[in-house]
Amino acid sequence: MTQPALQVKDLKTQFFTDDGVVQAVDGVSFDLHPGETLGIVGESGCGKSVTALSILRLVQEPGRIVNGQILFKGDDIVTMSDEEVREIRGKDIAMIFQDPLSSLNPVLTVGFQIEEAIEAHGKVPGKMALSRAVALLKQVRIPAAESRVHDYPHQFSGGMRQRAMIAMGLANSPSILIADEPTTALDVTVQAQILELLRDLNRDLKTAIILITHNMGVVASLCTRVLVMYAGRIVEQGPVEQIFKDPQHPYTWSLLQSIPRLDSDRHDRLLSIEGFPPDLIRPPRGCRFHPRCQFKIDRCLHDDPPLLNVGPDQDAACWVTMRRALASNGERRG
Amino acid sequence: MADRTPLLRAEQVVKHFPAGLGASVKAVEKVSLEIYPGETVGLVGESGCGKSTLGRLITQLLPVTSGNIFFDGVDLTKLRGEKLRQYRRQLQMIFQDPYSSLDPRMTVGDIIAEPLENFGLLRGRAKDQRVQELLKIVGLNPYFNNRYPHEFSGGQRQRIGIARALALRPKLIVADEPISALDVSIQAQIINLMEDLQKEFQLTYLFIAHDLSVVRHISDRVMVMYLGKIVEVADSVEIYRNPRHPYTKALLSSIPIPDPEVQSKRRIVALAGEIPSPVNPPSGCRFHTRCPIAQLPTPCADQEPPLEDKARDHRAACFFSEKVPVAV
Amino acid sequence: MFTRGALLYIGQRLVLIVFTAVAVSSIVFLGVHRLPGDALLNERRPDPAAEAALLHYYHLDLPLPEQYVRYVTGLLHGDLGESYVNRGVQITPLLLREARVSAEVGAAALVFTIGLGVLLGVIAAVRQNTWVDYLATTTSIIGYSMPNFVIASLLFLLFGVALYSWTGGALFYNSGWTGNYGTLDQILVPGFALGFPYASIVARLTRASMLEVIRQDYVRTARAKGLTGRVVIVRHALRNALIPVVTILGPLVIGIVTGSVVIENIFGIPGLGKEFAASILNRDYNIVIGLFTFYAIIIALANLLVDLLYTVIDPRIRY
Amino acid sequence: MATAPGITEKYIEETLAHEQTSLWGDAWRRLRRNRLALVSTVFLTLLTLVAIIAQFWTPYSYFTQGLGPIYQGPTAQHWLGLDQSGRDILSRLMLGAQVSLKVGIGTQLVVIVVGVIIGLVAGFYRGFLDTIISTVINIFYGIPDLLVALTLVLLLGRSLAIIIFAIAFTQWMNMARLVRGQTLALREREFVEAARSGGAKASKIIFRHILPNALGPLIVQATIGIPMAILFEAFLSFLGLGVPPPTPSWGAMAADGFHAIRISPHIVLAPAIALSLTLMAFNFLGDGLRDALDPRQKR
Repeated sequence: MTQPALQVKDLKTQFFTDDGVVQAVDGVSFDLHPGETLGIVGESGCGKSVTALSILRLVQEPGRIVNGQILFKGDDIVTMSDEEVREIRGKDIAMIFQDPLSSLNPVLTVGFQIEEAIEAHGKVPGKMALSRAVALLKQVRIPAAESRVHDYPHQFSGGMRQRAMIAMGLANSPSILIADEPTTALDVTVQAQILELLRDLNRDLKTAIILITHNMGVVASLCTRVLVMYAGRIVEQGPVEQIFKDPQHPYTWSLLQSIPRLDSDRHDRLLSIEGFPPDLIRPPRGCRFHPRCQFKIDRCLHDDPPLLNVGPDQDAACWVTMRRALASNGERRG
Repeated sequence: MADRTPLLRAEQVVKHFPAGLGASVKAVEKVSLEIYPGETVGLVGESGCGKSTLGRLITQLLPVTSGNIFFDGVDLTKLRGEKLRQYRRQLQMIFQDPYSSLDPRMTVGDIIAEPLENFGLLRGRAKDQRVQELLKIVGLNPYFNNRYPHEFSGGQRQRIGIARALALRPKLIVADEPISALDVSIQAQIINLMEDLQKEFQLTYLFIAHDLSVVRHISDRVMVMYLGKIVEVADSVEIYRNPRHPYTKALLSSIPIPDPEVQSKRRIVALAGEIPSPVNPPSGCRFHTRCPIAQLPTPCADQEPPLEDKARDHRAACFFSEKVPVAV
Repeated sequence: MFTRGALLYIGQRLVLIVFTAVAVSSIVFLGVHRLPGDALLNERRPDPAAEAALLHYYHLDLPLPEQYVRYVTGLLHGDLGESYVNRGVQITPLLLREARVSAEVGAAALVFTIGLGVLLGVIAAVRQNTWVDYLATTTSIIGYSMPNFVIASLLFLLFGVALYSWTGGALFYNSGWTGNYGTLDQILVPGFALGFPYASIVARLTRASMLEVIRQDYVRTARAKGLTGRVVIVRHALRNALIPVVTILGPLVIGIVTGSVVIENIFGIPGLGKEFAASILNRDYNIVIGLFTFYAIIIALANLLVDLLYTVIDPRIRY
Repeated sequence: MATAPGITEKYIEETLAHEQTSLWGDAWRRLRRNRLALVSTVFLTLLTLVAIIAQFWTPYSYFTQGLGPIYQGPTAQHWLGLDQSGRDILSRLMLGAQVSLKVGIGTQLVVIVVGVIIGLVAGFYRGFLDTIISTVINIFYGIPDLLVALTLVLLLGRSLAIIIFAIAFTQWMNMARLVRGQTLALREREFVEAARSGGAKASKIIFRHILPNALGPLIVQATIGIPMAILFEAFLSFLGLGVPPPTPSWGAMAADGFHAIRISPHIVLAPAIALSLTLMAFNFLGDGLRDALDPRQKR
């Protein structure tokens, strides 16, 4: 096994609001290996975006990282000086965001914003920065890049803006690209284009990608490994094929059962997960999923399940696990 | 299906919005459709294709620019004022945004009771009882009727919106992206609730969404829209197995299936470019600028393909529909 | 610098300004001449013959439509007529001279307004929820709660009494205006009194706008690129934050024009504001009409300038 | 009924249990936490009391001259001293409060009535009417308001009613534009569409859905409009076109004392400070209301 490109250990990020402390990320640990595509999947408010922002220390007030380590090349990003973090941002670890329109500065040209990313990490003559910006736009397949480099973001279409964001992310050939819901604001036909682009970049440039999304389909089409988050915690993780074929956490299982699939003609009733995600100011005791879990046992109400190995390379935080739950269900029926 | 009389029939409906300097957004362009009693029709398309506008034309929340909409044989576009208001009882709408669709200054009970008051249907205790009953029907605690919307979660708010739509016992409900603003784990709750209510109250749905997998799940028939036109209409099984319009085909193949094994084997027909502006839609077939099988310039760029029968209960607007590949 | 479209736009706007000037003076002209009690003879009672002569001199014996046509014709030639009170005084050159005096004070006020306002606003936003922020925010509310004549009084007392011996009379304002161009302290003190309330408004707006912009996605993008904090604030945040500030520049100019009526009277500055108050009290209606026309042109020009400033600051706006 | 989705009711109760509040309740809670706004409310309440008392009683008659040496500074008999005619400044200040409050509140009442009606009509019915109203509003924005007010007072005469009318004439468009904007925004909201879909008539949509939701910004605007009007009246008085003497107005009092500011600053300072404090109190209150009513802007 290679040395991880990034290690996150027991990360806790909290928001100190007037109403109380929101435990947005609560003890998240994972490794990212060089060149891999890791999906972080979960619903809004589960802490996936905050995890991503925490990696580059971009969480804004009133949010704060209160615990944990983020190890990059042996250094802990959490305890670095601001200047050290700044040097990592955009150079070693780049990030792209959900809404490409609001993520680009409306009063500066696209080209200038890419050049800026290059120049932030070393003196580059203006001409060279410009030609590099054009090259990057070509790399993300923007037609007529030489002239469009002088355009403003509002002159680009939604898909092109996201391509420009990706070009900006690639400006300093980072080893890690964090993509926070990169296709959520786009139409499906454009989403397919962007996913294809990310797939090619990962293959050709060996950039490791952390893809944050709520869409199981997007994970299935791009990622090799996946973390499933619920209420600020990782509830399951493992290789994508494994998680989709044999999910062990009831949340993962139910989620997969609850989304209609394009390729199924069955008009069956969808499985629905009752209730709604908990308030992270006052999360439930024990397993945070237990109020909505149909397989819960008494232990789930008091004891917080740790991530335990449940299969090859697969971990789940559940006292029951689907294997046992479905087996005992079968017994009861039989 | 063809032998029954439709509950709602739209004929050559057009909607243009002024866009300044004499230009106009051609949001809906000569659309005709039928909705039969008891069925669920799915209306799917990408952002800006005019599907929400079409939904609002059908419920007469927006006036048509031209065309007719017959409901139970009456042309709604000819009705004004009080007469139109009376017809609103039959046609209700469920909205996309569970936050903006409930008046934040009113209690949930008042919100659900408002349609009843508008038509003077129930008063006093009977009204309160009906409100509580409606809350129960949509799976909410009936004693929450004096709470305010902001105290509820997105899924619960959407249930409140559904209860309001049910209050007048409508025949047709137009649901405009009712689940796209909800969390993934909540969406199935609302889909199931809508399906249950349909059985219970013999409702007819026009279900508008951008997610074809959801639309296919809930609908009997699916209509696909592109740039203000309906490009294909078919049974929901048929449209997946045998799409007859290249846009439908591309849409189907763009949707990632949550199964890595299946997904890795699919061949994605990636469409080039993005949806053109509805202010200046392309000539001829509006899809020709992105179409992988278009024959240019003739006929695709200079003639508009009619929406015509390609198989039984299957219409598509394409000159070369036999060339659309079959398997996904 | 300007495209053809922009030049065309400027041309159209200039034509529009001429129309505005005619419209404004017409409204005031008709308003004044429909008054009960003749404008000219309100307070004096000369003998009938002299009265008739006077009326004839000012063409007030003609029917109103004819008077109006004469007036507009004069206006289009840049002639605003003659003062009713001081016979023989031509209004156009008088106002042009006074406008230059007012412009000096107004420019000083505008510098205070924008410079001080933006500076305070940015500092407050960047140091949000610290004592710096509270001080700046409270100062600005106090600032625009103080009428400019109160500020002027305090400045008088400060430089004229409290600090007089210490400053050796510097910045102490001796009523009146010497020479054609005022000295620096003749401009600075009234400029500050005139500009400070509006500086407070600009500061508050800048602060709110900065706070909003700092939370925007593109500022997060800029930080994620590894730009330094200063570049993020100046290049990405401030420029966008100034867009709403530009919006209120038009009303600010109006405010300064209005405020100058009070300030010029207090400090005895021979500008348009002082003339306005005097002609109103003397019922010198011809000058009042002329002043309104003047103000309308100044404000319209300021608004044109603001609109052009927009295109410089925000590429999404094009004419 | 097919299985009504079986959310355990206990769970719903749990997440909804903490207090039941309306948006107004929340706003009141936020306002109470704002100390400056609270202090301002207390100050304004006292000021109102003073203005009411002044109607029936003042320490001295406000117009009697020669109560002592002119320009006399504060003494035990005359707490704020005497003015250039030997009148008691405190008594005049108390009556001046009445003028200021009458002008401030009176103007805003006119502005609210006119502005709300015009704004609602323009925003709700749009079309041709809106074009005309918007054009008129824009023209009014382009003219120097104080000068118009001055001219109106000059032309129509100096009385409290005319001053209120003149100031309202230059301020109504602020309110009209706000209400128009709110109405335009609100009528596109889905809950208004839902109300129409539910068969609500136009009057019901306007008075039950649009107006209540626009009320917050409307109140803030009115609160901010009051000090603007008071300031205007002070300007008019300062230039000698305010309420006619001997009725005292703070602006006129400051103007009268101005020529002697170096020998007896109290004549200017007393009304100047009273005016500034009052304006400040209204502005702090307006600010607090804005933060309380618009939690989106809460920082």
